[in-house]
Amino acid sequence: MSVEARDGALLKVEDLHAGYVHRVGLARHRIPAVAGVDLAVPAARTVGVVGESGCGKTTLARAVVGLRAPFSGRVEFAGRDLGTVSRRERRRLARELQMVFQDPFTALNPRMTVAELIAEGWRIHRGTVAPADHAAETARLLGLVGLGPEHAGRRPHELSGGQCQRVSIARALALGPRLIVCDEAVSALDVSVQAQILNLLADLQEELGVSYLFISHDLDVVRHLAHEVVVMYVGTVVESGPTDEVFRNPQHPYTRALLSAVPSLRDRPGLPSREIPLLGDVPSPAAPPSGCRFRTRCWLATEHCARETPPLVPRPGVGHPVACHYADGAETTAYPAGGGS
Amino acid sequence: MTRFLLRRMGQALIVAWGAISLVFVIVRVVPGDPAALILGPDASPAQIASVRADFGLDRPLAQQYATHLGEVVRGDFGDSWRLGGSAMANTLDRYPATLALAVLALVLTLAVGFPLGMACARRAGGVLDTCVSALSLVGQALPSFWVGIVLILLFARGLNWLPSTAGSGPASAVLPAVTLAVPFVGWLARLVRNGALEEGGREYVRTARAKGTGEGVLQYVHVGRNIAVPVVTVLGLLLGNFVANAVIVEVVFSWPGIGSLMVDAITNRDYAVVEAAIVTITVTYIVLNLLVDALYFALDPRLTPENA
Amino acid sequence: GTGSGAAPEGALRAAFGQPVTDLDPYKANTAVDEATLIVKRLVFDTLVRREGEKLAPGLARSWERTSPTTWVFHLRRGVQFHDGSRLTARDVVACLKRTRSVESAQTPLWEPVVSATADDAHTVTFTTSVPLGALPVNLTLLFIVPARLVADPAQSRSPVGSGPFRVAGFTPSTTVELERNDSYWGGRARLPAVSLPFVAETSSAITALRNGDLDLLWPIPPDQLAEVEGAEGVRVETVPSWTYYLSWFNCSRKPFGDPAVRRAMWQAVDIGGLVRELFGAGAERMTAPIPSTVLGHRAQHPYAYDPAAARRALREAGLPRGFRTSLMWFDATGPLARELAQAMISAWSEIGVEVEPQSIEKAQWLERLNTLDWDMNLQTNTVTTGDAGFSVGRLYTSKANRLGYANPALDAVLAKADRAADEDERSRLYGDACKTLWDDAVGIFPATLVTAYGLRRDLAGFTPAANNQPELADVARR
Amino acid sequence: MTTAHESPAAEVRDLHIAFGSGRDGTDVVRGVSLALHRGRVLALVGESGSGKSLTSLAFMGLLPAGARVASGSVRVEGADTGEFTPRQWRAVRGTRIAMVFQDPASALNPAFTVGWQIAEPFRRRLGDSRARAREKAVALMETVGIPEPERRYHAHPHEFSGGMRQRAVVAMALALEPAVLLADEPTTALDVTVQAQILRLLAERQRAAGLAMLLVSHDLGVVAKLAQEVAVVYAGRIVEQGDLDTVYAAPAHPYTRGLMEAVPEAAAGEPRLRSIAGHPPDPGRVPDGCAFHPRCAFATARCTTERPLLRTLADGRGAACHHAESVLAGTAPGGPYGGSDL
Amino acid sequence: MSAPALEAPARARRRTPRRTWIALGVLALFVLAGLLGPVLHPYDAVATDLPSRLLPPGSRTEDGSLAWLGTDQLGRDLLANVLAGSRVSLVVGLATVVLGGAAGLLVGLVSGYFGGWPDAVLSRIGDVQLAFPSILLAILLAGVLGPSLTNIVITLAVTRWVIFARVVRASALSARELEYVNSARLLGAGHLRILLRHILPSCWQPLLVAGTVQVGLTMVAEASLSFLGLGVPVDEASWGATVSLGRDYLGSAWWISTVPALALALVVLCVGAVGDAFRDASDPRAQL
Ligand SMILES: Nc1ncnc2c1ncn2[C@@H]1O[C@H](COP(=O)(O)OP(=O)(O)OP(=O)(O)O)[C@@H](O)[C@H]1O
Ligand SMILES: Nc1ncnc2c1ncn2[C@@H]1O[C@H](COP(=O)(O)OP(=O)(O)OP(=O)(O)O)[C@@H](O)[C@H]1O
Ligand SMILES: [Mg+2]
Ligand SMILES: [Mg+2]
Repeated sequence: MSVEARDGALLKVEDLHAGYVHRVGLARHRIPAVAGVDLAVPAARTVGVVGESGCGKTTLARAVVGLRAPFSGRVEFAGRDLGTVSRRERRRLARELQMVFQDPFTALNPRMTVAELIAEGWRIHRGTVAPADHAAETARLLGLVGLGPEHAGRRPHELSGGQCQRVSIARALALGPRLIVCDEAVSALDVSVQAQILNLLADLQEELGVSYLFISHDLDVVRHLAHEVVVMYVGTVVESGPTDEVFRNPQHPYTRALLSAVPSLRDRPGLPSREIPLLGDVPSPAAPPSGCRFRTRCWLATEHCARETPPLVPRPGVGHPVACHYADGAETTAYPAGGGS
Repeated sequence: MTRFLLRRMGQALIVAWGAISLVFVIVRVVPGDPAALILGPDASPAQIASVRADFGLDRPLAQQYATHLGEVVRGDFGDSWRLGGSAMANTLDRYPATLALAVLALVLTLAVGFPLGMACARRAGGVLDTCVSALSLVGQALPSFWVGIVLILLFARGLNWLPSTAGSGPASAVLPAVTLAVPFVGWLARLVRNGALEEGGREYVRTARAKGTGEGVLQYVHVGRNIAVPVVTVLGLLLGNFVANAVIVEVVFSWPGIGSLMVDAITNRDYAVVEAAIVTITVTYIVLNLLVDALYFALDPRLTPENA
Repeated sequence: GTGSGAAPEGALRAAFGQPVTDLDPYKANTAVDEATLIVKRLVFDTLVRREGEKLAPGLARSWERTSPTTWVFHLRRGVQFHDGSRLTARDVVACLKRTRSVESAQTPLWEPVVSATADDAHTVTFTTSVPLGALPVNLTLLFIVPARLVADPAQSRSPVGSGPFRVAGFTPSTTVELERNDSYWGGRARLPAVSLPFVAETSSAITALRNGDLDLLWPIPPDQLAEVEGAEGVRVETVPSWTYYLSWFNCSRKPFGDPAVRRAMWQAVDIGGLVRELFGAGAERMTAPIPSTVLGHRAQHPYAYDPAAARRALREAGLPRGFRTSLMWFDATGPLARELAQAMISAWSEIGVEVEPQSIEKAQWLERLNTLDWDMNLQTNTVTTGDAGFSVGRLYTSKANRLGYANPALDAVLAKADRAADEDERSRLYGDACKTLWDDAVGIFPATLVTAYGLRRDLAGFTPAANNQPELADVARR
Repeated sequence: MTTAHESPAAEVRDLHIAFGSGRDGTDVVRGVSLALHRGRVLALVGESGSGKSLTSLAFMGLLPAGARVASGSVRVEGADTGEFTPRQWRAVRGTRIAMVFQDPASALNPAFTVGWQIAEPFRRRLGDSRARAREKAVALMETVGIPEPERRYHAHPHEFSGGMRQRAVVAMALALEPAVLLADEPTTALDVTVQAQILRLLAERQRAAGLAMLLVSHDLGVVAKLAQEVAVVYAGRIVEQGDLDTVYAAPAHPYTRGLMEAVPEAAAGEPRLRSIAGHPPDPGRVPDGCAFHPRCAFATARCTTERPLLRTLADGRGAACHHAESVLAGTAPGGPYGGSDL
Repeated sequence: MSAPALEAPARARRRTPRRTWIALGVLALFVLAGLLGPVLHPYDAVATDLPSRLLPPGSRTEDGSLAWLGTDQLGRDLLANVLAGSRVSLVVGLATVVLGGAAGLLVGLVSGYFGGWPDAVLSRIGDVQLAFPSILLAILLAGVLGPSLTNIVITLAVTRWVIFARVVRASALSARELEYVNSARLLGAGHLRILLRHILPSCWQPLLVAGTVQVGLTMVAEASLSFLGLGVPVDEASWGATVSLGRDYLGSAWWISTVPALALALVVLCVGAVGDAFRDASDPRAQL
């Protein structure tokens, strides 16, 4: 990604370290679940974050929206450093930076009606929408996310998962955000409903110009929705770039293995497998390997990888940044599903 | 784990200190003067003053407190004016009786409550289950002194099976232990039942069933082992509770334990004994809690000091 | 150890209404505890003993009053303490010194005794500052132990005395185990051992008696007598006691400064009916401020139950609408104390006097009693020595100021009675005092308790005692 | 449809499963018939709540409390289990038919070592000695690809990674060499890379032992990796069943078609995903006629009243749709699917 | 965009079981008795009728009236006593729970929501309180405060608040981590709003369950205080006091102590049944 592009970005994350603290006696013990992540989300674009379970996706999302204070690093939103802005300013920025959570049921207070849920932001930020207009505005938002005004009086348990997720989106939209962080926003849904929500997100982007930081472990989904993709492994970014490019020509061995493992409609029991098998287990973020974090499972790893951490930079012959010493731009494995195109 | 336990011990020390200070303050705020009790109604103010001075009760409270803390650290609570001898020695004399009663009551509670709870879980909503849940409430609803006296009237006076007072050998512990256990048998049964039902719905039970494991093994081995942690927790607390709240049962059955000692000491403003006894009980409770904490690690392999 | 189950075969198991907390003969707080005194009387000897109404020689063979303020006591020879040492006059002297140096409820009794000297190994001379007719009576309270042990703390748990029993085991407030002292100077006791458990709950105590776990239960509350009477193997007996209820007025507080009001309060209560209905055979109506069996008692004319007259009297005293006041007591003071208080309060409300019942803890009760911080006070009192001096002489002097009552004329009579050596004269003077107190109505004196106690039928030789301290040394099994 | 000469290793016929009792009972599975044949894998596909898990549990006689087989039969190796006593059921489980569950984290008893749990069937069912059972368990752990089985024998489940746990669960299921293996979403809780490993393991064991296998999944890609035959359920009924290649190549039921189109992979290169409008019905309120008709672009008046039966089409597959032929031909009335081709 | 047309099903409402209704009915009767008892069957703690002492149930008293439940040791009608007692006992039970519950709620919320040092301090205070034998604390406090209804309520509340605080703290602690709380936080909601709107509502139910359990236990604890001589003042009647003062008569006049004891048990049973109904909504957690 070029420096200019980053400068214009709506959200900029620089060298972010975040994680959990364990207290043992008086000692505090840091577990960095996110260790030095850089990314940028331009206006009206979608950046996808993919990676396996435990690689720090959720931690990253929460650090970005401010639910979890980062250990270090910078989160800059709309030109302001979220770590240093005043409390009031931070609250004001809250209107522009929203999140949609994974589980559509737990993210909505079961005791509130849909109308109350949507209007909550307006009650907190007085002056955004006049109380008299709440009903009309709520109805408009419900329409926007494909629900009817009859849903306004219901409570979450009277809605299906997909409908709840629509309410969550409407709630996030209520304050007119410029960026919505979606942490596994469609993972809990069935494919058919998932498709509805993904379409909805795409439509909203088109109409309202919102940006998404879209976190998912489902590569197909990210591939479909995101303009750019960031691949994480144990708290670090191993590869990032325009979605098409990364999926068509993955350069990091981990990305390649990951893509190769995705089940496809074209697989058949008898057919030879094109998957790159990975050995061993994912290391713990509390005790990551030295150097390149993937080296313990990498078939290309050398001494060098153990000693030196590969920086996330564009490599010769590769159009996008890859954190691998041996990325050379050679097309080794094509992503099967889209490979034909 | 050692570090975890050390931290717990640190907390325990704070708690013990709090309890010591609390009892010190309260005992001195309660109206009633030990000197007057010692001397009876005929005492002159001068006599009372001199006795107060003997006990150091005439000094400023802060100074008394400082001295007291110093003594407590040495395990010395001063002498009992009423019983003679060191208050702590008096307390420790009585301690085994209370502990024996508490342990017996605990064994009773467990021996009856656990299988009962398992049986209830097997047929949740059945007749037994309904009866046990009603009886567990009734057991807690009846004042223990009433239960104790009724048991005496039934089993000692009516049937003459068991002695009504302490001092007739081990048999005399039965009625007090039963009285102590009555409110908790049903309660434990309910706890075990709920635990077993909750665990029974877990996937590992279904997995075990899918292996063809028998229901008995399932309940007592697979589920039993998993509800051991909550059960052990409450048993630890229960033992502490039995030690601390044996007061009434001890009075009813003239049981020579720490509870009756303490009531006697409170009514007679025997400060040293009150303090020694309460601290003993408190320390028992704290130690039991620590033991339970330590047992957790033995019982639940998932627990690490971090998530305990 | 608890001593549980330690009682040997044939031992007497007897329960008394109070716990025994300490056996040190000079311990201040137990000086007037009846249960403790019962045990102490089995373990220790006194110079003089009480046998029924009379005084009898104990460790002293004989005594004489050589001057109004001098008494000479001749000790028995060959008396051996439980530790094998022999009794000498030095021991008696040491014991007296010790008891004088300890602040206790008995202190006033010993104040006039200036000195005791050992004239020889078996003769002791007591010198008093003023003539003290009650010295022999008082000496029934002085326990004799070896001189070297008078201040030994071990005495409180395993004391050494010279009595018919020695202490085999003792858990304070729980149980005392005694075993026979085979070398007792007065002859071997008939029982091999005595076990005295404390049983707090009436129901368990009665159950134990009925089941034979207890041989003797003293006392049985009046309302529970029915549970014992007719039970197999149990005999119930009664004995008039020196314990009585009194309900004092605080004469230093309004409106009780006015004797007319006090009398009106008395008239408002149907004492006769109340005692009969509440206590049945468990008490007798009093006719003087002390029980009728006490030396110095003189019967007075009872106040008749007359609420109308009481109301009239209040009106005349300027209290036409009655008044509000309070009555304090602690429940354990005696049987049915709470019921007695409530019945009286109920009667007073009939004449417009609203009395707040204050059932409080003993410790608070004592504190308030001592500081005269009360309106009315209900309690029992025992004339431990059976001599009016012990209660009338002690309680009602202006100096004692126990109830805000000061009467110089009464003071003079009491002082005179205290000094009188002649029993008849003392009796007459205390009789006068009784009249003054009764007529002045310093308090209501409702009832003398009759102690009921239960025995297993196979018990023989038990002698009850009016002062709640029955002698157990002569008890035997049939 | 599969033509099986031998009798199926396990089958359900016209299975109805109801919650509650009597008249207010709700049928959540309504007439499912499936036959599992040795050496073959049948996939059961459908959305959440469509009754997949209940169907698979019915094979084991392990329906949750409150659920019961309302009608129909369950046969294991020819024996009708309707008459089974609890003891007979226990005898069958593990030895004839075994199951792998969705979440390996909760399928293992956290209080016992993994080895103990794998060895348990040997000890309790075969009466093996402790040492013998252990030996067998270690060997089995080796077979399912748990490295260092000797050491791992003493580890507790929480010390295992997700993939290792699922391997242990597979080992437990295979311990007594059953003829039938049921796998209920065996990889849903796992990461893609781990999922690939487990699928490979299952395929390998299935082939090696000639198992009859039922694979329950909502992921069409996973199904494609393992199964030869697929059955699609909607609201408790099978709406389409047949050879996997046939069905995937051209679904005959609008629902199957909708499902396949909703997969993002299928929409590669297209700006929008195709979705099925609405959401599945609640078991208590299944619409009359074809349960799918409110969401169906092909629906006609007939669909609202007459329930389509599962009928065999020309290519041998079964489909429960009045308009199956039009769906296959792609000649549908207007609506979201109008004119679309696959 | 596709519009979902289908009605989403409302979750079937759980039917209140019959025994909950029965329990509520019995409780209502007791409350009514407590309210109307003084009117219908007046009880005067001060009035004694010695000639009619200790009459068994169904006897005629001196003045010819029928004593349905017999008379006590002062000749007072036991029915009147039990009716009057129901008021005092219920008031003590409820007031204690309300007072202790309010204190516990406040402490629990602060401690659970904010965590950190306020939690540490409050938790240690709670530990001290729990480690301290509660009956003895009650004895001491009752001694300090003196006998009065208010003081008994205070005493009992002091020994109970920790239980409520723990319950609330646990709920607040878990509610704090709930996704919808995070969601409100993201909207910019302040602490107060989050506490009142999002955390508090999820604390009510466990608090209510704990409360119902404690109402019964408190009434029993009041009886224990009476047993130790620290119960309600003499001029009030409470079940606990009557049970305690009548215990010496269990061998001869069993009704004095037994009737109020059974009334107590019945109420606790009913309260427990109602509590179970509250509890059914979520995970049961029995308490000591
Ligand atoms: N509360 C916590 N305390 C300690 N460690 C945590 C906590 N939450 C998560 N972690 C650890 O932090 C790491 C990153 O977790 P995170 O939830 O960010 O991963 P993720 O990529 O979102 O995974 P998933 O796909 O499973 O949601 C993991 O190793 C996890 O074990
Ligand atoms: N214990 C239960 N009580 C009541 N209804 C239940 C219960 N368990 C399942 N159901 C209902 O039965 C239906 C089928 O459930 P089942 O678990 O078989 O679905 P599934 O297809 O496996 O779904 P998923 O993909 O979510 O696992 C669902 O509609 C569900 O609501
Ligand atoms: Mg996550
Ligand atoms: Mg399922």
